[in-house]
Amino acid sequence: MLDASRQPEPLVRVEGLKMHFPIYTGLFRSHTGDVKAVDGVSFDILPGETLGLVGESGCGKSTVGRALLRLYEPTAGRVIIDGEDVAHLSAEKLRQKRPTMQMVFQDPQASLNPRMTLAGIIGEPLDEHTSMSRAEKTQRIYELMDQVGLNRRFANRYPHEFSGGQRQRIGIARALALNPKFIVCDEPIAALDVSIQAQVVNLLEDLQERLGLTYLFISHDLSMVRHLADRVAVMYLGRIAELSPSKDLYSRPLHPYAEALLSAVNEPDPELAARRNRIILKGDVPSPANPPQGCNFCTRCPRVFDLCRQVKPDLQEVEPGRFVACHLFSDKTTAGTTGVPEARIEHNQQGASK
Amino acid sequence: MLTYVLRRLFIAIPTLLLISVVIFFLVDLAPGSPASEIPLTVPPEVRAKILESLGVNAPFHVRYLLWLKQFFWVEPMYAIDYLFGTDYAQGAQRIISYSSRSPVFNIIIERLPQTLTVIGTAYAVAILIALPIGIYSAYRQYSWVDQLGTFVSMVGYSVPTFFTGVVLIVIFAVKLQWFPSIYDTTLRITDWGSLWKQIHQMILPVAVLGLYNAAEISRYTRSSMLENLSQDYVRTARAKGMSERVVVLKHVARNSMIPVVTIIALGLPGVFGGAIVTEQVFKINGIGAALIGAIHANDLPMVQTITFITAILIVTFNLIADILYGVLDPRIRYD
Amino acid sequence: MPNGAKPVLQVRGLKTVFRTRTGEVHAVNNVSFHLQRGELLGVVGESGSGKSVTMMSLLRLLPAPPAEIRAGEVLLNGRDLLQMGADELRDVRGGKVGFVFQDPMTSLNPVFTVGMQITEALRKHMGLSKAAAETRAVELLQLVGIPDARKRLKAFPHQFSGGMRQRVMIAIALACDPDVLIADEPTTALDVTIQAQILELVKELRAKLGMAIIWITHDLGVIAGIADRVMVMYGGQVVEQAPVRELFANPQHPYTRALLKTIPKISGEREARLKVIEGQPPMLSAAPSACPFRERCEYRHDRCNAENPLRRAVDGREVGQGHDVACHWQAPAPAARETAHA
Amino acid sequence: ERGADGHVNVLYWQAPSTLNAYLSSGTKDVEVGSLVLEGLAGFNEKGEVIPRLVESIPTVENGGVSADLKQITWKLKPGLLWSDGTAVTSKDAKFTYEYCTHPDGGCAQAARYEGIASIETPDDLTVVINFTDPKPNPYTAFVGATSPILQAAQFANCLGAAASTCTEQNFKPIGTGPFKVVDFKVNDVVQLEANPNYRDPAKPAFATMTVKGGGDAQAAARAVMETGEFDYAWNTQINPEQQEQMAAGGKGVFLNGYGTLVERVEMNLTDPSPDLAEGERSTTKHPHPFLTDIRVRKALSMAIDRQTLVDIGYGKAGRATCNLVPAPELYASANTDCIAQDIEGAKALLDEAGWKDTDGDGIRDKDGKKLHILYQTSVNPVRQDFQAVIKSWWESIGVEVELKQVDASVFFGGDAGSPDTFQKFYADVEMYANNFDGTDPEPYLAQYLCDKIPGPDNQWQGENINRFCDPAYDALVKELSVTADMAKRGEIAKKLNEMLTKDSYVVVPLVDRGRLSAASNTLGGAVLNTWDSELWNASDWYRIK
Amino acid sequence: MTDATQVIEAPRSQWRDVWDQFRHHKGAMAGLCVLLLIVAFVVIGPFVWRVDGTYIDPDAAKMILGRNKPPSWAHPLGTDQVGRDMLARMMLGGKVSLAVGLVAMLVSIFIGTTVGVLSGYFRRLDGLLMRMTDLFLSLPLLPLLLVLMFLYGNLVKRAFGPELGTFLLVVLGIGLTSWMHSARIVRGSVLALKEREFVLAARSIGTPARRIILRHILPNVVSAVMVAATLGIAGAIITESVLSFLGLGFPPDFPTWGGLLNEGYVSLTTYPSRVIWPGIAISLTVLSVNYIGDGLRDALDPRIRGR
Ligand SMILES: Nc1ncnc2c1ncn2[C@@H]1O[C@H](COP(=O)(O)OP(=O)(O)OP(=O)(O)O)[C@@H](O)[C@H]1O
Ligand SMILES: Nc1ncnc2c1ncn2[C@@H]1O[C@H](COP(=O)(O)OP(=O)(O)OP(=O)(O)O)[C@@H](O)[C@H]1O
Ligand SMILES: [Mg+2]
Ligand SMILES: [Mg+2]
Repeated sequence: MLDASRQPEPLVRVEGLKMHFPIYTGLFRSHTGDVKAVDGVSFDILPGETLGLVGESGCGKSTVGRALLRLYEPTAGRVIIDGEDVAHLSAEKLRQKRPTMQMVFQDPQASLNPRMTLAGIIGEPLDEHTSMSRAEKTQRIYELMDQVGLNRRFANRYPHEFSGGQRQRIGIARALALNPKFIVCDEPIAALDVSIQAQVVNLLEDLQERLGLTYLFISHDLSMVRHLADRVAVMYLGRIAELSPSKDLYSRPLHPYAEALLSAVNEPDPELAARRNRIILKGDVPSPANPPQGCNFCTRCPRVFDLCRQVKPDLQEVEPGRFVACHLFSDKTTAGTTGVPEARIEHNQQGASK
Repeated sequence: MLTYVLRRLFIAIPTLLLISVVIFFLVDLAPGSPASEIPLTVPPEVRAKILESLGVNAPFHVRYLLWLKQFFWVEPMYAIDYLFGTDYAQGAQRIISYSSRSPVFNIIIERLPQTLTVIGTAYAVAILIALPIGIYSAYRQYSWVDQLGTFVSMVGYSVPTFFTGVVLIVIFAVKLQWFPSIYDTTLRITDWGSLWKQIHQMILPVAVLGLYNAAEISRYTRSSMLENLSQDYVRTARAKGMSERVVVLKHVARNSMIPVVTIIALGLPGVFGGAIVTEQVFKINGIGAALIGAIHANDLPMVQTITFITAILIVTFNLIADILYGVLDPRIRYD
Repeated sequence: MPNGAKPVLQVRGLKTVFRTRTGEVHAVNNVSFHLQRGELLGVVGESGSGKSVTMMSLLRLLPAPPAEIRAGEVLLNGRDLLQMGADELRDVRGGKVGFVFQDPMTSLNPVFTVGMQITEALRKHMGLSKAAAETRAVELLQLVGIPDARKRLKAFPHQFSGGMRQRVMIAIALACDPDVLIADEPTTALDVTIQAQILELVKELRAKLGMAIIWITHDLGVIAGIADRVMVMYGGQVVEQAPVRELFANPQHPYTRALLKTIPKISGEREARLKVIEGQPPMLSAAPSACPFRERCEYRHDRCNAENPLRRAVDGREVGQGHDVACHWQAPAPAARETAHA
Repeated sequence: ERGADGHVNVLYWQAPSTLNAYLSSGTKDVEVGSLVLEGLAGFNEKGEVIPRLVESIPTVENGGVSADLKQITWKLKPGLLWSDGTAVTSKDAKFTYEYCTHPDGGCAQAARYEGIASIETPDDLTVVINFTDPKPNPYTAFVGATSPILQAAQFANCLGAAASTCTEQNFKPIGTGPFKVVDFKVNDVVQLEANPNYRDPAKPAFATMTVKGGGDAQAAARAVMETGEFDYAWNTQINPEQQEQMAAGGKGVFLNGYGTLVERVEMNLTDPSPDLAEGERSTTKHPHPFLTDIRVRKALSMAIDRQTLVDIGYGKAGRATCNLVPAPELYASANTDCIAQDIEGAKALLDEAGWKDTDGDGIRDKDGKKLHILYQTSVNPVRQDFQAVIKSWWESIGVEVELKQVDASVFFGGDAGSPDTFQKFYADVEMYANNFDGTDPEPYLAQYLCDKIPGPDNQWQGENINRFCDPAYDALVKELSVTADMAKRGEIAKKLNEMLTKDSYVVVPLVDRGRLSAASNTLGGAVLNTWDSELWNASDWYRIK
Repeated sequence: MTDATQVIEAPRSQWRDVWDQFRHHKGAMAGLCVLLLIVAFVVIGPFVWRVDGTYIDPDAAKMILGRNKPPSWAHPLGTDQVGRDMLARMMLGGKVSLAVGLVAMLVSIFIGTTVGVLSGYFRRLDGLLMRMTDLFLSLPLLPLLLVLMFLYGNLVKRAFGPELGTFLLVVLGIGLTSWMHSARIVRGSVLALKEREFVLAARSIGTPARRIILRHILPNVVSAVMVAATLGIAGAIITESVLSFLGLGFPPDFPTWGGLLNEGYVSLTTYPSRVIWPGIAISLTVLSVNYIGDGLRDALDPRIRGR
């Protein structure tokens, strides 16, 4: 859809976003460290685009999504949505800004108040931000229900009376109520059964087409992300490892972690599965409270070398539209010392500036 | 763990100080006066003198600070002197009861044995009864044993001890005359006969309190067991081919006992405080009786000291319960 | 595949019902299957289709009051587990049949050391001394790829990561050299990369130890990667059963076909739109008298409402041996391969 | 023979908290203390003074009391020994006086030593007490269980502020009484054994004694009368039905005797209205709106059936009385005119006083004001029953009654800051019991002097609760204080008693509350004495075999 | 709760499910029936049995004869030591005891919920409020309660009259010393709820904290609070009767079950029924309330209800 032909103004621009959760220990509960859930993340999302955000559990995907909407107070960085820096808005300004940016949550059960009716849930944003009359509100609620394919008769039912897919539709309707421009979808399908996932994904696609929405689509289901996203950011331990157009990433991942991640995905075809060459990573993800000194991935990377253990690589554009944070692709390695890996040095001459 | 304990102790100190002020303040503000115990035949001037000599009229903060010093400094000195035959205290003024003019701590120590034997035994008996019942009725949920156990423990929990106590006295002490109606604190256990006598006089109060505590503990045990019986690891244990006995008594019980043990620990300060009502009903002159007597007589130093010791015990046992929790449950690590 | 040999596990007509206050739940209906020595049988189906209940019924691990095994036989090496006395059954559990459960976080007892939880089974079934059991436990931990095994024996489950715990679970299941290993969604709770580690491990172990495995999952990708044969369950019944390649190449049941289409591909062309299975899973509140999938089926016809289809062979071999399906509708045979691939 | 009868069990359900009468807070301590500590003289059950440590009772006749009533000379028996074997001397008596009159000591019995100018000890056996003013009743100091002799040697370091730190001394005083303390547990139990140096070598008959505390009157009665666990129980004041039931138990008998304790209703002659400013409420500045009318007071008294009160509350342990001073005989007026209830008479009297029920609501009124009474007392089951019953009587004569109960520790606490003390009397009428110590009512009657009215200026510490003030009464009290002749004293006292009761109905006595104790059938020699300690003759107790 | 739409069809609420589950708990249903009977006895009883429980015959002779009577048609439960009708007194006493239980529970739940919600929701208040809760938990409650009775007794009694005053005092006293457990329970569930995604969703909509608490948090802690509430009633009734039994509750002429029991205690052997009736009444009430609490706990537990 939108490849290299860059529109000038991104709808969302994230610069150096950091989200550290403090750890207090010891006799006096002193601040002894931080969980670096998100540690310097930058990207932008163009209007009408879907950016996929993938990575292992605990790598900070949800935290990015929440910090973006200022559901967490970011430790550092700027989040410019539609021209305003959300990360530094005052409380009242932020409230007024909320309609432009909304979120769809992972667990459709947990994200709906079990004691409110469907109409109450969808109507809540209208109560908070508009001064519609009762009738207008009802009308709007019905409209929204139509939009997400919920029968109008359901308006007075409670969440537990719906199936998982329907519940997620309620969540989406709530997010749509205020005509947002930007929606963060935090694993909206992870809790759903396979046969229902497709319904929700199709709905999201339809809505994007009809309303021109912009999505940040967080998921660890790589095949879904491939289906839905225009560009994909791969996160590892609070940092972006690779940010590439979806097509490129899936055909030829650059970062070793992205490569391993993609190879680990199960191919639902025995023929292909038998032919696939899996990269099995060793060991576990380090704790974000105590990340390695150098590259975050250096403890599990199959192609690690000395520099990786000392210096954190920055995210750099190594091919047009493709950003990678890896010493294998950085300038320093060429100038660097020993152990320069043979491959792919030719890609890293772009001198990306962000 | 160590820092955790230290930190808790650190917090405990201001908490306790605050508690001591609160108690002192509340007890002190009570409108009754120690003079109410003095017979009306004593003329007003003499009363005034007596109150003066008790130090009742000193300003609040003076009395509080004095008490604080006596509690935390003088009394420990006396304790050391008593234990090691030293003389650090050098005759410093101790905390003196208004009504008996004797050191409050002597009274407490005098009364501790009764309280500990009766209430303590009741507690121990309660635990011994409660655990098997709780475990079994959870394992066979909705069986008749469970229904019965639930009913009995509900009854035990619902019927106030003063009622059960009174009923038992009427039946067993008055009508049947099987047991004495007045507890003898002078009894020394020297031989089988006196031991039997001691057991004899403890049966009724122990039964009343034991029933009450057993009811509570078995409720906790049961619900904790039920919680754990539905856990996945139980299925794992069964899938490993473990016998039901091992599954229930080893895997489940070990997990279920964690909250139960802490509940038991939290109940222990009550053993010191004595069950005021039970002591009252069975005429056991323990700490609880001393407290209620002191309240009625407006014996402020006594009330203050007993309540404060109870508060210390509560705080301590809270800490112990927390630590026990950590010791029993490897998942919990206090940093 | 050692065809024709006597299967190590043979299940016939298994029927499990839950009695709840709101009525009965017929969770497993007339399920039959078999498992050959050294074979890996994959079981797929959406949530609530009765996969777990089936497997737990085999070892009678379901809580007795609500669950009731109404009918069927479960022959393990020719002996019916459903008729067995409690003591004998305990020898089978953990001894002849190992079980790995879905959630590694809650399936281990949090207050006992990992070592104790492994040796417990060893001492019971193999009669080993404490020391011998520990030695064996160390071997097992090494086998499942836990480094520094001897030290780790003294660790508690919470000190392990999810993947490691699942390895421990596998070690426990393998402890007594079982003939059959039943793994109930052992990787669902794990991350992609960790999942890949475990799958790799199982493949290795199977090659090394040669036991029969039942692998439950709802991820077709996992099945495609490791299974020999696949059984598809829906609404408490087996709706299709076939060797893995055959199933993916030539799915017969409308549910299987739909399921395969809902999943976006990781490689190849990107579909414009995902296929959707409309509707809800069946209620299971009564013994089925009609096809459980009829409400959601695009090929539904009158007969589906009247009659619950029996499993019939597709490729001419006996039901259960080759490819069979429980559907009244006949798939237009050969073209299927294209759909599955495209 | 001493010690021949073994062990005796005594139950004091309100357990003693000290054995030193001078630091005691109540009868229980004094009485148990009397087993160990004795005065020079005591009282017998008739209220007569009897010698204990002295040869004889000094009187004006035998010259022991000087003619001007300003000196009394006591002669100790020779050869008396303390229980530790040392000799008893007149120095001990003088020391005791110093001990109790020390300004910092807080001595509870200081009133007993009031009016003493000095004490001289010309020799080891002679104690001479000089009074500042003539003292018609010189038997206060060193007489009775409330002013025993302490051993100077033992208490030498316990003077003044040190008194209360002398725990060992207070708990195990060395005395001259029939027993000595072996062990003392505060508010719990005292164990005693026969005093080896007791002056009568044949006494006491019991070798050991336990005085146990705890429980309540009912349990105490039961322990003697029904279970037989104890030989003697003090103050077994229980309701009449139970008295009967237990008496039927057959294991023991109730002993009763009457002293001077009278349960009474006191009328407030000043206005307790809460509308008045604090400091003016219940003061003589504002007379009571209607209780100043004797007809109202009398009507209230007439409506009460005292015998019924006795029947529901005290049974054998009480009797109806119209006297403030019901005993000793010498001082007791024959006044009985209030005993019969007279509802109709009461109504007529109120009518006469102008209180009529004009609006037909059953409550009398006058000048638009209702006849409304706030009736307060301390929390105590018997008193609440009395309140309820009296309320129903008063309501039947058209008086609206509001009841109020105050916790005893507040009511009797004397805290000037509390509005609920009986001295402040922020109510129209109040009920409690009071008595006097010993046999002489003079100080008791002197409480109703005009200058003893409690008020803000004396921190509400006066004893003239009713705010009664009658110059004739004051004059008569003055006369009593200088009258030595016993018969004459009796006359005056009776007159004073009547001025407060039947002449004015300011004090409305209800019940003469006797003492009720229980003694086992196997305990011999127990005689209830209301003038001294109940254990006054414990040396004579013996076991009936 | 603000509801945007008019209710068209009656929705099946959560509480229906709870009730369905509750109905199947035999003990709880039995408890509920017994409790309703007791409430009926206390509330409707006086309209049927129109004898004044405080009436004493002013005729002294008759009064003396009418005392301590065994049950008869005129006095089905007999009379007390001054001839008052015991049945009427039991009704009077029950009214007070039940009212104390109910109101004290409400006070305690109100404080507990407020403290719990505030400390669970606002991290800044958490430390302070939890320390306060710990402090209260460490205070020995019975003595504290007794002292409270002493301390503010007369003040309150003067302000509200002796009966209402004591009532308020007892109720506040019990309420103020028994809220800590519900505070902890509520805090726990608020902490969990706060992390639930629907609260996050509300925040992402821009709902202010106040309304989040009212709309999302409170309705969801109700179930936890309900159980605490039933058990609180039982606890309060017992505490009140203990106070009365120790002679520190309501004044003796103001009947409560605990007070009646204390009164009857002195004539235990002569008229045991005077102890038995109030004793049974207290025990039955507490027992039935406890059973109801048990049933509620099961009914409100989604894990059990879901099955
Ligand atoms: N409130 C918090 N306080 C402390 N640490 C937190 C907090 N929230 C998240 N974290 C930590 O931050 C890291 C990133 O968490 P996050 O939820 O963003 O991961 P995720 O990628 O969304 O994982 P998942 O796929 O499981 O949802 C984790 O290690 C987590 O433990
Ligand atoms: N204890 C129980 N009581 C009542 N019904 C039950 C119980 N356990 C399971 N069921 C029902 O049995 C059916 C089959 O459940 P089962 O757990 O076997 O599904 P599954 O295929 O394993 O699903 P998942 O993929 O979610 O694990 C479901 O409809 C479920 O609701
Ligand atoms: Mg997440
Ligand atoms: Mg399952």
